[in-house]
Amino acid sequence: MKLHEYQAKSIFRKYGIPVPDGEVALTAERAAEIAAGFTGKVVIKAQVHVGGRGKAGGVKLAEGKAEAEKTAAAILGMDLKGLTVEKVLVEKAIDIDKEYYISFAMDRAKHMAVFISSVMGGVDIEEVAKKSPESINKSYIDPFMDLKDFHIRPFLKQAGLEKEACADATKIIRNLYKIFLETDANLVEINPLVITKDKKVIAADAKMDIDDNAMYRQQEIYAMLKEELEKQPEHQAKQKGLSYIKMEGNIGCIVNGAGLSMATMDIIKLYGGEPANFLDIGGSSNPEKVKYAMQLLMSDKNVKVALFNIFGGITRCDDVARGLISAISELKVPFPIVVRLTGTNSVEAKEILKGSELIFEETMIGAAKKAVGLVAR
Amino acid sequence: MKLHEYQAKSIFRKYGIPVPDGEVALTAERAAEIAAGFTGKVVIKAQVHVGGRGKAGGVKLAEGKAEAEKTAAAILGMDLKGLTVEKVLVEKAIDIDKEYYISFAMDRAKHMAVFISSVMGGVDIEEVAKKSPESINKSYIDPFMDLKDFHIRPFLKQAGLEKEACADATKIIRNLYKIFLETDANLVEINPLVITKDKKVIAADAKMDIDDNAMYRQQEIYAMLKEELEKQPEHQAKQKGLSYIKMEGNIGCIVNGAGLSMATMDIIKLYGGEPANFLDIGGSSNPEKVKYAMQLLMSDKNVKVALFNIFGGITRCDDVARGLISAISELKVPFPIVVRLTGTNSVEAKEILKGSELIFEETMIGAAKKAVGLVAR
Amino acid sequence: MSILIDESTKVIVQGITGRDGSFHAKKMLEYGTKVVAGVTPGKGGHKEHDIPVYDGMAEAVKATGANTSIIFVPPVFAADAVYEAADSGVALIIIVTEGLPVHDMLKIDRYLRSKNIRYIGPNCPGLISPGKSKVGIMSADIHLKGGVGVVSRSGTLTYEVVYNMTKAGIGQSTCIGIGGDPIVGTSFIDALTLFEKDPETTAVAMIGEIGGSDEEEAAKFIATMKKPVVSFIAGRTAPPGKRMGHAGAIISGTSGTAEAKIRALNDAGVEVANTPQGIAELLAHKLTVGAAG
Amino acid sequence: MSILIDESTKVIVQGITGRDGSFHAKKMLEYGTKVVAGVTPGKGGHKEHDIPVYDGMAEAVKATGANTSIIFVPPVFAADAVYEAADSGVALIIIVTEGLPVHDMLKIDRYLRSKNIRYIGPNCPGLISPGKSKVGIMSADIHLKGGVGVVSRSGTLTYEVVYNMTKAGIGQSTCIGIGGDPIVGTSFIDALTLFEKDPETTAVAMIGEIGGSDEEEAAKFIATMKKPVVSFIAGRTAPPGKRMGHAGAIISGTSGTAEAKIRALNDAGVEVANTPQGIAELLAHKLTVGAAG
Repeated sequence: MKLHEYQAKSIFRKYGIPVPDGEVALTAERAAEIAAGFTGKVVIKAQVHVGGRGKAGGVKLAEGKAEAEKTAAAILGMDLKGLTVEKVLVEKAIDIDKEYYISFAMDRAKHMAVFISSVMGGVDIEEVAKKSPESINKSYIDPFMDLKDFHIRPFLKQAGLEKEACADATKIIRNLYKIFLETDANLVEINPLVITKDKKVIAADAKMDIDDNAMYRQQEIYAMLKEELEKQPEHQAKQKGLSYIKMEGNIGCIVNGAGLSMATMDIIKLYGGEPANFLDIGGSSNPEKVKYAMQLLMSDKNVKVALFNIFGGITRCDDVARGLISAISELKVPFPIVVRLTGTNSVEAKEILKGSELIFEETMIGAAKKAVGLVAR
Repeated sequence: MKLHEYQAKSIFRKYGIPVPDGEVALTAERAAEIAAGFTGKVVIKAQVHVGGRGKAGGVKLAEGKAEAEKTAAAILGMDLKGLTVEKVLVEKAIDIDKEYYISFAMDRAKHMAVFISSVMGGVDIEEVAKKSPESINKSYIDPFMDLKDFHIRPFLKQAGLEKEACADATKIIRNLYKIFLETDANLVEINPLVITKDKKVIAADAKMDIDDNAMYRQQEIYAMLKEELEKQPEHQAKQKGLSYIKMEGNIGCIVNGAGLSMATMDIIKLYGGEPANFLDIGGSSNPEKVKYAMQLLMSDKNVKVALFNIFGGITRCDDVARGLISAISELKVPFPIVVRLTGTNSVEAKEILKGSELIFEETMIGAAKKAVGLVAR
Repeated sequence: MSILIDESTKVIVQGITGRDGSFHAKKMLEYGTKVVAGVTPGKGGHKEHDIPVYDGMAEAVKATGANTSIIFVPPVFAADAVYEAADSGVALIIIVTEGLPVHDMLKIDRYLRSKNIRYIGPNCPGLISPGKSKVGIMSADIHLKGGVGVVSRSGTLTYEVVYNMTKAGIGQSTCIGIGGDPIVGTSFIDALTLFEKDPETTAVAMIGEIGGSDEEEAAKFIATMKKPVVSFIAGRTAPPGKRMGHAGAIISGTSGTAEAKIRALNDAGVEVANTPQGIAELLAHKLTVGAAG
Repeated sequence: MSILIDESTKVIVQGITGRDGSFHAKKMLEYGTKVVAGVTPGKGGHKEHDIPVYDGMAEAVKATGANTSIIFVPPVFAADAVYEAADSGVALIIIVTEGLPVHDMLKIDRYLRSKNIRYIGPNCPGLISPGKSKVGIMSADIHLKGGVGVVSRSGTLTYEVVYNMTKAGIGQSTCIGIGGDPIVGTSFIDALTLFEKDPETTAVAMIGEIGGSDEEEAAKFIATMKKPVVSFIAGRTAPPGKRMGHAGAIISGTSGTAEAKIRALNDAGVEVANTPQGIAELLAHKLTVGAAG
């Protein structure tokens, strides 16, 4: 789960990593007040989970209360790559001398954490990796060893930092690693790590991504994210044990298993349709889950047809059938439902569903073709 | 380095391990005052580094101020297996229901720490190991894993502790492990771990042995031990980079290297003599060290002859010779000195020593025989 | 033959008194798997479906000579259960548990590798060698004993594939679900290496999905294999930056896409089916050609 | 042949700009050892006795292809130096440093073993294969190229033994000082195993001392060896409970005595000399008998 810059910076502060003075604002008025508290220029930064905010116009300088208000008003409500800006971070501007990149990330292939650094900061690291790979240093951290000075040294040397800046940067890197471990992060990133003209080392930006699986022991971070998460249908679904991701198509999918869900979407596309969502109702489906899944589809105005694809194993097809019967009897489902049930208790399931208006298909391909056909009409 | 029971218990308290109320006393008067602060009986325990203090008469019960003073007076100054009692621990007596044994120790052969427990507490664990090995449980702790519940469970089960005592004991064991790690201990032991009649779990005794090599990062513990250590010639020698252990014989040894020092002692014994000490002057010997080594031998009234056995390698024989010349010219050495120098710069060394009253020998065996012969006269 | 498990496999179920542990212990037993013990701390001495329950793994292994453990313990306690299994002497650990934090997995992975213990999962359905042994949660009846090794990152999608294979008369030597997490104990290459060596296995079906680069790495290995491999990759329509159910099924930036994986496989000469059903068709063709040639 | 080091060994000296590191780098170089680099953080780019100095091990190994490291770093920094060496790709690490805490050594030992890296020490003089390479602090001139492997827990005592051997015309294949600490990387058994396999080695001298049970374990192994082994054990007069110079040389309770070790060796058919000189005599006898038989 991603944290906003202002949230990540609040954690940085707690761990002693210097960040610019600043506060988050939900309104232009509040942004102006915060700006008024600083002398000199302020930076107003859109708080949305997209890369390249600056280029997209989500980061602006302003001076004085009036200009800050005007600028904040322009950014708030802005659409950045499909996301609406609801919050801005207002920070005292800093005098940048040099910019670096540092992060701790997970290397899936190596099964290790990695300290990534670059002397080219303030720009997209994937771009840097393509254009100036020699500027990037990677130190892999064996899980049985933890961070050592020799992991950090190559960066300090390449950056050519002076003695005091070296000590400050080392402290920041060690604390960043501590955050990485203690918050169960998949990624903690400072880009850019700034050396100011008065030789201070400051985290000018902050990015954090926390392992979903660790949320049970990251209650403080979860509390930070809760309000925003609870507005998202993906998160609501997760709370009920379902995995849901909204897409742009019109064929709603209800499937058991993540791989089968993806494959179902793929086949819809293969036969000329567009999936409206990814939806995995999980292993042990009870009728309530099936009903909730149907409600999710109904809340998406684009959906024109539903495709049930259930491979019974641990999930019993008759359980799913009962959920389906209860859903269509209680909810007024406004679109046709194509059903494919195979495996454990599929005969019983078909018995239960007999007489309903559901459209049965024997195979995934058959079901996908039927659903695509129904939408095309 | 071994801690006294009262010192170990002060650490236990800091880590939340319950110990009986009590205080250390250097005089019988102070012991009486401490005893007066408790209702009921007190235990007065000699604070010396020997096993089996109880059997040897170093642990006694007393009731009331007068009896406590009398008992403490009897124990203070007592000779326990060659050591004089200088301190006693005065503790409120506890009502013992059951006694267990727990410790964390180093297993040299397995290269792992081990949690050792026994349902037979309050007696010598080596005896228990011989007589009732089935009562002892050992759980080896992989250095990459740390202490887990499954290491502790077999003890809790064998001890048959009730639920609350189980939780208390688990907490004590976890804290004991924390002490083991954080104090760089070779051994932390509670024998007995007591369940009192009112179901409390208490460390009735406490033993700790700290790794000498870790003293540089165990400053708090070193501060505890400092006063006592500084009285010991072994410790004074160590501060000067020498390894010294006093023995009961009369042939003083000065050797470079621990193995060679032991071998020199062994050969003295082999040829009928008795070594007065182990003394390793280390690798890079400077004249000051040699002089100090000679002073150490002179401070031992038993020494009748000195045996120098130097195998030059990194240690240059001429350096040792210069030290020796300066020692015999500045100190009035009251006993003959047998010298055996071999290896790097031994020719130069002999040149330097020419004309002195030193007795030269070419081989270890020759030198040992000569020294033994000189004492026998 | 088969890989990793067969008639001689002796299994301990960790978390046998939990709902899932108990249910699947019974199912495995019914299939004929030698489930010799269960472990739940504090429940030692009890029985579950006539299987003796022990308080700890060391004790259970000592009493039964088990060589394999399957873990159904909730994520909060799962890491400790794995460590306990690792120190008990078993050679194979199957972690069914979903939801283990990645930072825990880094350490677990390193620990098990340092002791040369094979593990499968986490977040996996386990494995089955049809007709011999099942150490997992898949329903047994869709499987058919035969010569195709199946290795997959997902559960029900694999059932779909196997179901179609069995309907077409194509049996399986061993089917392994390696799990959908970013860090797993047994990779595609690990499974392929074992299948390549197994005399009973004549071809392999590899079912991949978006996220990571395990399929790309596998493609390089397949190019060196003698046995034919066919594949299906799920997630061609998955959007970037979203976890598709599995913690490991995520396109990060431009890496981990289905296109890249299919391209890598095609470059290695591997035919990739367009649908799960397609796997059975490709296999039928390969096996006919193989038999003819 | 010889064991562990020979003419092809390429050595990095960690802590080369320190007093001991610099001194012994020079001595090793003079002996003919291929000292290809030194490492001292912050001193990269300098030269020490014409040996290039690097800031880190990874860099030094990459630049020189070194396969061995010898560590002269003070105890406070030694653990990190070992970890850095371990991750740099060298296959052999010699830890000369004395005074590493045991808790650090537990982790270091486990780490190096998990990566299959051989290490010797800590608190050891290193090793020498006479006429080929010296990676250690022993004075070279007492050695003679030959067929006896020497393995020992101590420094100068070994020089005494080797000196007497050389005087008697008995040369050495390799002499290893395994170190006097309670936890060491290479045990007597490890060294004996290597000597048993080495075609150049015809007999072995094992020099033990009080503390631990390494000699007793070795005795069991020697009983299975084809090559003759002779021994000397120091510390017959050592009192219990006192550390005799070496951190590992301590009799704890009744375990670790010289008597027990000598008994175990005698039981395994090993002759134990009464004096260090005695080793040369025993060897002379063995080698004559061996040549005759």
